[in-house]
Amino acid sequence: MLNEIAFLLCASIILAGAVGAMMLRNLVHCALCAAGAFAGLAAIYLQLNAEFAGFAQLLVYVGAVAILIVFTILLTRSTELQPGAVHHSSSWWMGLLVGGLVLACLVGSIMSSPSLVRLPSQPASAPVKGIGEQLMSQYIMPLETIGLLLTSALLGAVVIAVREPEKSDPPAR
Amino acid sequence: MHGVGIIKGMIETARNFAGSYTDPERLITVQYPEEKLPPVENARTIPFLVYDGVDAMAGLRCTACMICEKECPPQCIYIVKDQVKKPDFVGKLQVQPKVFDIDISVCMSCGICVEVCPFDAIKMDQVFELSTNDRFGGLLVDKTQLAKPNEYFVKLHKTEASEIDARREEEKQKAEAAAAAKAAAPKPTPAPAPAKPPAQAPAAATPPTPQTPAQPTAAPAPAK
Amino acid sequence: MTTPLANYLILAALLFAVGLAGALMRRNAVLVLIGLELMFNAANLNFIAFWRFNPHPERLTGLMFALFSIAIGAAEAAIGLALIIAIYRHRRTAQVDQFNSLKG
Amino acid sequence: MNGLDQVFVRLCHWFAGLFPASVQPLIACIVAITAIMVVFASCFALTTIVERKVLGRMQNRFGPNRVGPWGLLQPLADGLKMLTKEDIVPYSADKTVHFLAPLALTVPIWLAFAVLPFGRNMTAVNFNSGVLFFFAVGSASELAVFMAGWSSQNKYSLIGAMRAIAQMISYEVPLVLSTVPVLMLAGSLSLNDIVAAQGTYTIGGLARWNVFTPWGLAGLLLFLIAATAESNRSPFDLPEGESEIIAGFLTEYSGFKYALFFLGEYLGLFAITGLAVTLFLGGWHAPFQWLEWVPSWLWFAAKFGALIFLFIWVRATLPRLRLDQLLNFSWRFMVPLCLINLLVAVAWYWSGAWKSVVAMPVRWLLCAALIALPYHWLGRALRSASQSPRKYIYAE
Repeated sequence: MLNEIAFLLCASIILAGAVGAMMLRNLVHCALCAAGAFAGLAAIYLQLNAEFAGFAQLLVYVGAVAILIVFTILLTRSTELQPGAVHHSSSWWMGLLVGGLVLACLVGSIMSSPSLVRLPSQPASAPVKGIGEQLMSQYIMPLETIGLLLTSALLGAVVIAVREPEKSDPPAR
Repeated sequence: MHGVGIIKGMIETARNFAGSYTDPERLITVQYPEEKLPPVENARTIPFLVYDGVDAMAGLRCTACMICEKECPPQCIYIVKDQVKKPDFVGKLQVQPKVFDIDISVCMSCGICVEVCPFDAIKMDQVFELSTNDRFGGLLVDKTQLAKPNEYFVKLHKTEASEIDARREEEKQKAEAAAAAKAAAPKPTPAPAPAKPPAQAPAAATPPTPQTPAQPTAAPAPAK
Repeated sequence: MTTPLANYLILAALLFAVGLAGALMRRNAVLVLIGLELMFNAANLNFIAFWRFNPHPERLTGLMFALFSIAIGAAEAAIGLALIIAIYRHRRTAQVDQFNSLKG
Repeated sequence: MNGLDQVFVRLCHWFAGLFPASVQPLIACIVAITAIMVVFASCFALTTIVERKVLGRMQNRFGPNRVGPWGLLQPLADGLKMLTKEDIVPYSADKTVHFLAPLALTVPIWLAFAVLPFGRNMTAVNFNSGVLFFFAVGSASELAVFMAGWSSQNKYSLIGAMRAIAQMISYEVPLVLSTVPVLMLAGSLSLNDIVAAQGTYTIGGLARWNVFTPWGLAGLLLFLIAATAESNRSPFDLPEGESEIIAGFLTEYSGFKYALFFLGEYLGLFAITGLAVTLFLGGWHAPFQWLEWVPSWLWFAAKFGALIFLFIWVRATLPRLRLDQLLNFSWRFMVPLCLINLLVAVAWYWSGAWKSVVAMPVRWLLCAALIALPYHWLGRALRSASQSPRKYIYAE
């Protein structure tokens, strides 16, 4: 019972956050709603006994990605919406249609699958020790690749976003 | 080695911390309501009225000449002349103030009233704890509250007060000498009598012969 | 009483649909990126739910996939936002339908 | 175990025992939450007065001494003043976000206290990824600071928030990196295990705290510097540098919301200090074996108080950094040194197997040199970078 309530609470936070992030006019509000949705997802990971993933989600998405998003919003000055400005793309109905169709397909297939209504066979837990050991043995290649990817992403982001000095600009300090 | 400067700074603050407990000399803060610094002689806050003798209202030096009221930039002085005159320190009859009010919420402590007063009747005080809960009446002080004895003035501004006292003493002696001379002279013609006071000023430096006997008799009297 | 697996999957499907619709509907590039992140998260939720409900949870496969996917999501966000900032510098806009200089 | 050591645990069990068995876990939870909130809220009140007194003494002043005996009731007076003040929301502010920001700052920080072991058997929740939980909830405060700065619609607020976020992100990297050696050598992310790993004693009865090793000492210093920056305290108080940007992201806050921010900042400091005690100073363990009889929670409180005093001491000593100095210091000095410290910890671990009479001093010297030389070089590089003559862009 408590589990059900927790699930419903988290689910409503996630969905409200996601819908808000996609529907609101003010971009900073959108970003904050998205952060709320990410935090709700972290809570639902906790409810699924995946502590480590939940905390990683909170650390990465709420602590880093949300901050990056609000920084970008401020840097691109997109908050200053003119009163009559259109904030939907011209073919917005297409997006709604595609989203609805995808949802219908997914829900239809979930509902029609009989094996998915089952309950977990045993109380699962993911001890940090186990995760660490598997990361260092079975998943060592993906781990190294992720490390490489993150490093290159870090450098790449800096290279892309750094302001190239223009001729007219005074030399940087 | 890097970071040595930080450690030196930390040692300095630690020394301050320990020193403030062991060495009271370090704590230079004055704990104001309990302890107060003695006021310096040149401090000036608001005006007060000087009186001589024991009775404040009788000894008030103010002659209600209205100069200070007229000169006061924020116009915080309010004077009403009394019909009854009273003798001043030389015995001459002078007008006295019936009402002498200063609104110290308006007073800006410029001291112009003091500078213009020809009678040394108004001087600057050194009080500063003047706040009151009463917004309108409490800061409007009348002459009974303003009147303070000359000894108080001497205590506040010693140098200035001693000059003024010496001058007044001299004037008083001259006036007494004049009175004595007047009493001694058997009915002179009324004409030279008014002409005499202007002549007294130069006479003070070089005492004329007819006044010399009066001086030693008058001198001890005010000194008591 | 535990919530059945289907609930989590439907939640993930809803989240995915909202993210997809939003990414297609909105004009602002940052919001498109938020939509992509929501879809990413929906997939992560599926992975973790499947890990939790599978008969051998000690294998941690789904959890590992979700962890890697979180790391990739962070990298993707960093690169995506850097691209948006770079494009904004050149075109002075962050509206996706105005990035049309390749249109014939 | 003497009785005094477990007195709080027993009290909690006794109180929970008064209720039917089905709600006992819930009652125990509520008791733990209440205890943490009461203790640290009063700790907050005490720290404000102690900080002001100590700062005063270090500047040869008295500090507040008017309210109550020795000014001890000053926090009460401050609190009353804060709570009775008018709550002013700027006309152009984003009202909802402006309202939510102080809550978003304070609530996660309370959560962080859940994993700290305050004494033997005195941990509210024993997550097996406790350190990760701590940093995860700590990272939520950045968003709260942004919300506060942006919603106020005030230039100073926004500048302050941007500074705060740049600073928090930059210093979160060394903060996390400096804890990694501890986690590596303890082999666990659970704070209880980390404390247990420091619970043995060497010859002479000295405890095996992490701080008594070269990498532990360096780690503690790096951690404390990063913690100072994370909690926005002087000399890293740029986000609310009064002389530059009024009060930073707090500019438009008044009354109760301001008090909440104030509380949040101090709680953040307490949480991170508690983590430093747990990771490097042996948690609730006594420094010497013959001091074991002192209750464990008293040891935690003593170390906690000492570190808080250190923070106040640093605040009284050092002037505020410039923004470029701050970021350079993080990325050019702290982060490389943290990574090198990781290597030193590895060297320490491998050299632990040496069985010889001279092994101990050699091991010490090696590790100390491994950390001291990079410290020297990095410091020199940083100094030459930051002390180059100032270039004027437009004047020349």
